[in-house]
Amino acid sequence: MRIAYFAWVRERMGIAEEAVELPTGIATVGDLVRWLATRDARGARAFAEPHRIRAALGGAMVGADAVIGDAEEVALFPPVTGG
Amino acid sequence: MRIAYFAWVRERMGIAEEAVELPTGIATVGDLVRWLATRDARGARAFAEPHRIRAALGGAMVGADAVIGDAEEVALFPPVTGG
Amino acid sequence: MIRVDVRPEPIDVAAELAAHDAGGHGASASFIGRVRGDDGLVELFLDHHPVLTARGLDELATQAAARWRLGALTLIHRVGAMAPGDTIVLVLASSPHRAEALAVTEYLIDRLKTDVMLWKRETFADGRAAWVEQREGDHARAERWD
Amino acid sequence: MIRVDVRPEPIDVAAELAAHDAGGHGASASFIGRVRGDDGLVELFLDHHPVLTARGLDELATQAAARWRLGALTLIHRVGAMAPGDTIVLVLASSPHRAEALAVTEYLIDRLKTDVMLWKRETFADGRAAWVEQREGDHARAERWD
Repeated sequence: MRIAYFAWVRERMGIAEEAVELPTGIATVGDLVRWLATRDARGARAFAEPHRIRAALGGAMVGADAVIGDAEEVALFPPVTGG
Repeated sequence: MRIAYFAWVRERMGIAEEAVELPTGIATVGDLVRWLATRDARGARAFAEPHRIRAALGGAMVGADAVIGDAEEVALFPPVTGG
Repeated sequence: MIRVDVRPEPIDVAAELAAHDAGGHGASASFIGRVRGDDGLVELFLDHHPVLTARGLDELATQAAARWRLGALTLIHRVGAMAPGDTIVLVLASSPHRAEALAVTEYLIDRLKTDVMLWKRETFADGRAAWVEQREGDHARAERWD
Repeated sequence: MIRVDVRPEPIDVAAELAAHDAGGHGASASFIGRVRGDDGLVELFLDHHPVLTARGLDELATQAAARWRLGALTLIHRVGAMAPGDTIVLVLASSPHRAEALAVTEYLIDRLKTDVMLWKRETFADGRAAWVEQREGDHARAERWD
């Protein structure tokens, strides 16, 4: 699975995207965010405030309880700041 | 004094404007319209329905009771039909 | 920069836009009204009283400038004989913020329909020609602003 | 004709207007949003998710076309790095009648602010750079349409 980062989430992660193997027990987008926050220092920086994180699965906006399943991409980013 | 005609008032009068000497007793715009309606055939055609006539004195919209006084121009025309 | 014009010559929208934009503005809204060739219309003729049209447009521009923060305003109305597709009226309004630019454009186009002294004559392909009668709808829209 | 585009290249307003106008429409309204150089801003960077932006703009255009009688619609959003004065967004909406052209333009520009997935980063002359926080006002405006 691929995780894509945008805006300050990308800056704090230091990368635009990465391929990951989800550990056992990581089922939802919320699980993924909590896992990333504890994985390393940059994750701790990017995901310290989970309420400020939004997500898209396969190009559609989803909530923290969305099941990742066999999605090709999870996108993680801040609330949008408009056009 | 000069009378300027616009839109179908001008078409029915057959002229864009004319210089006139106001007869004694013609004091207001309403008087002028009633006088023009009886002056000749084209005036009768143009001013048969006085409620459909609007007027401007010296470049400002006025009502039928406006006194012509020493205005240089009285403009007579239908209600506007917009931009 | 406020620019107001009434004229029989065609309106060059791109040139007006370029001139209007020269200052650079946060938000620009525009409205372009064109002659519609409905029902076989071949000519639209707009008669006007030069003093009254000029005064009407100037007053509208002044009111808009008093009511909203305007970076620039362009208000051009064509008169005389026009063919389907010709631009009759162009409103360009710029402001630091989008809400003002949109509001002033809507205000001006509504007001133009009622406050500016113009008379329309329509000529059709079959030779019929008629002066347009006043429409109540225009007054209802304009009164929303009072 | 509906044209929707998201791209890092500059927006040529005059060229887009000419292409949009090719059909000839009774009424055209537009909105141009530009980068403002307030407070010493030297660069505005718009980050975006290509799939989400394309989908967002397409959905907006589809909603507008379902809601109003549209002769043509042009909806172009720039992304990436921009300088003060650059055009960020262009909305051109045409309809046989003026009320529709104005309403759809206002609808789209309000919606663009909230429905299209974009993130803004501002860089200032003194070197400060910051991602813009979400503004409540945009949501209030967009909700008027629900």
